[in-house]
Amino acid sequence: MSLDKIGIAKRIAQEVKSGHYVNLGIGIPTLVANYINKKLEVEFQSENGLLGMGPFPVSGQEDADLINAGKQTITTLPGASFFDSSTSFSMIRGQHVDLTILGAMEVSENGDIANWKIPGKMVKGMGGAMDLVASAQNIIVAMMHTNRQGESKLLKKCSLPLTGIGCIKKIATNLAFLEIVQDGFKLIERAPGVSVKQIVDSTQGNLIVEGEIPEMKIF
Amino acid sequence: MSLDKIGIAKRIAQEVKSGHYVNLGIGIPTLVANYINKKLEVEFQSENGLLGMGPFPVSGQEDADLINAGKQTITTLPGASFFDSSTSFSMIRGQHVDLTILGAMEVSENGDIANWKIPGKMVKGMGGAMDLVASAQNIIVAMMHTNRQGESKLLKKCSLPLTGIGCIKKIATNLAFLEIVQDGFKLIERAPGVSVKQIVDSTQGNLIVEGEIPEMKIF
Amino acid sequence: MIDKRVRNVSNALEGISDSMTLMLGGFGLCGIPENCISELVNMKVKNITCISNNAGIDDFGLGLLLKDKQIKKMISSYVGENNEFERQMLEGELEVDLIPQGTLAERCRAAQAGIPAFYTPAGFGTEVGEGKEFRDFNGKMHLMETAFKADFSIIKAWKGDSAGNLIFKATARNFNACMAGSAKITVAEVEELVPVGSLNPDHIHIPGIFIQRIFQGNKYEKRIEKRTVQAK
Amino acid sequence: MIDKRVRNVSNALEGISDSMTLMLGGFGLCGIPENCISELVNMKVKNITCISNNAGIDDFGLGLLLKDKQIKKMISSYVGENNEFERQMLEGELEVDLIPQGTLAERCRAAQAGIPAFYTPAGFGTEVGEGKEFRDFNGKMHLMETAFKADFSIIKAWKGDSAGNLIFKATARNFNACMAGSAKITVAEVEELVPVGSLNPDHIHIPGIFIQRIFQGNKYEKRIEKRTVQAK
Repeated sequence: MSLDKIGIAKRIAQEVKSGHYVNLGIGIPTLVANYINKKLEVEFQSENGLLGMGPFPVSGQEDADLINAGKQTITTLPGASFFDSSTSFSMIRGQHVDLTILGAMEVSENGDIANWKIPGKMVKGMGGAMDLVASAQNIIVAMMHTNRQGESKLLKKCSLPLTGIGCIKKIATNLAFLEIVQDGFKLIERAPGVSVKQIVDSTQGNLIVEGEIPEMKIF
Repeated sequence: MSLDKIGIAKRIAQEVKSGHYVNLGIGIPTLVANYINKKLEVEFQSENGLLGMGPFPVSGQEDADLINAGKQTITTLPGASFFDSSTSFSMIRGQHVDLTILGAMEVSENGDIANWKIPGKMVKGMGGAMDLVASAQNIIVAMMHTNRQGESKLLKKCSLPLTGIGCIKKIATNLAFLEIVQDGFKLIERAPGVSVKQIVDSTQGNLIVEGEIPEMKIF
Repeated sequence: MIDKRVRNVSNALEGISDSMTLMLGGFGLCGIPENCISELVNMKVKNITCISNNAGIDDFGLGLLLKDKQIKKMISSYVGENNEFERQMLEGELEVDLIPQGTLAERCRAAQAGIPAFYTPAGFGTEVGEGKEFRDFNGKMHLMETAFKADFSIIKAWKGDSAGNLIFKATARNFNACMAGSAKITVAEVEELVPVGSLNPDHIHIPGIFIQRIFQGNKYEKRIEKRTVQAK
Repeated sequence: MIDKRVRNVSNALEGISDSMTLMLGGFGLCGIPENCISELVNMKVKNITCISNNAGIDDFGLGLLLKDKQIKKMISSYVGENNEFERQMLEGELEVDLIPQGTLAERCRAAQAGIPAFYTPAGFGTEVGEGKEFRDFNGKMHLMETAFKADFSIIKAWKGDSAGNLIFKATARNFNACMAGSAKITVAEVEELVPVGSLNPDHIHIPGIFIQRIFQGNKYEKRIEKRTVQAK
């Protein structure tokens, strides 16, 4: 058994601390918002120009002028503010955003990340991802441990064009929660029901397994 | 006979064109606002964060939160806007302000200006003057032709610390209106009742006198 | 007050010709200058370089210009919502310069602010940094990025007055504010053009000095790209 | 919502100690953080470096810190209204770094925006440029200027909410907005602290993310430096 996307989102939600301004990328990261402890003081930043992002609107309340960075209609919470794109990236580049959660195609054992381009195939652009990974102090990658072909996405070296170098600190996958340390991927927790061997087999980069590896607690 | 400060301001006012955003320095430049043809579309920028500056308030209407760059209480005109200091200097550095009028202690024949410091004596600071002279396309200096000792302020080379280099295009003094060209100060107009000889005698830098020099028309 | 009003969209875009570089505001379809984009289609200008965060969708926004092959080059951060774009790019019909969104915004702002170049860490060590100057500040590598140069900047605001002062609504501010005054001529289209004096000077997002021409758009479709709602 | 409220000025300035670098907002006496300045006098912190456009007047604003010789160095653009300042500077008791106002504002904004350095033409060819890197862009010489580094930024707004969102009034915005988020800790004092949700998100000048601590000042004198009126 391994985690589904919601499970990954739930595990990442545990990393969010009170007082955090959080930027969520599209895909699994967006789901994280649903599982953060409601008692925490947290605000979501959307890089198209919104701080204090709320849930999706109820039908009939959609506003074309109010979207998130994924172009989805959204709402604001009390205390929200709007601003332009250069101010938004002042928040990001200036390290005012405390936590960045984003998806990845590949992560390497030294913390490089590739998530924006497959040459000759997918060229959608990096959006704000390069700014985020270049500046964020605290980045968590949310992704499947392997790709559709079953190949590891935790590599010695990324094969795809990079988004940023040496910037990733934590990774949550369907199989494990890992931290990137000096020598590679340090296994912190196993997904419920997943064995260390399964994680070892699914990790191409250097995996550090020290002592007993606890199982994640997903509520 | 030579111009007084009001006369200088009146002469400079003739240089203001419709559509101009104008930044006025303290002293004589401030007076220019009073003599601009009311039919022209002109807006005044104050670098502390105001566009659309109006006249001084009537007594009792002063607002401590509404001042100009000279720290004087002022008012706004319809269409005014407030902004922060970095936006204000975006207007100046980005050449959105069309005309800058400022005072000077010295101007040299190649367009250098000194107006911010007398070493060991007066050290008030440059304020916004260095930004203004470095970026403005169109700068008019308003000043007396000579200092209190009767020495020329239109020099071959400035003796005081510079505010900017090669930036001044036009000068209005109590004696004359001049333009700075390739080879020096070109005499354009004489102040009413002032002879060319008087101007020659009061100018240390290279003065170019070509043909008949008309007398200013000051209304 | 300096009156910036022009009669209509055609007067607003007067002077735009083939091979120019245009900046266009908006994020996705949010806050795009709809009326000006339609007019660019009508004008049939060709070979244009567009600086715009996104490239619209197949049948709206900049997608309309792509469809008619009016665009020679796109400078954007994300173009993922447009199939025709991806086709033209992969087949080499379209030049594309993909740059980080924050760098894009700041290069617009730098043009507005008269700052010819600045340093940012975004993209260092990636192909974005190839051929660019880099430099260590405080133990971290940064790329030198330069201000954009464009012939026209075309933006959209919610309300504007005759003096060119602009107010944006919600997240429709985005690149529209960064691009005001970032080109020789900035054209602003607004949903509502109000008389001078009706906007609170403290609420103005972009002072009129950054705007050369302003007009009220005929109509706004304001299409939603991804309508997402929650169960009631 | 992240609550940024602190009980009072003394909590707001907790952690400030001798030899720190402080940024202080305001232009002249307009928009200065009066309550924080009084508290700095009470705290008797010494040897501080102040980044502030002006230095107050002899008996108000930063003049109060100068009088008590709490300031080691001033980084300002214009200090002409303060006789004690001029005396201390000319007699070498005070270090002074005078820099162009636009450069001052942009170096604050650069710190806020994570831009370590930028280029500006201001000051090239003058003593401001001495010892600084310069470079030609588009045929014009520019100086490289770096972002400020400060321990605390202390600013004043008109209204603020518990989340740290700020709204300024008229020309009291000035450097206060540029300095928000330009130091490790930004303290905002406001004339009126309102509940979260009472400010229109489109009217907020500085989003709360740039502010770490906020409080409502006890009283505001708001002294006018040059009362100038016209004949009725």
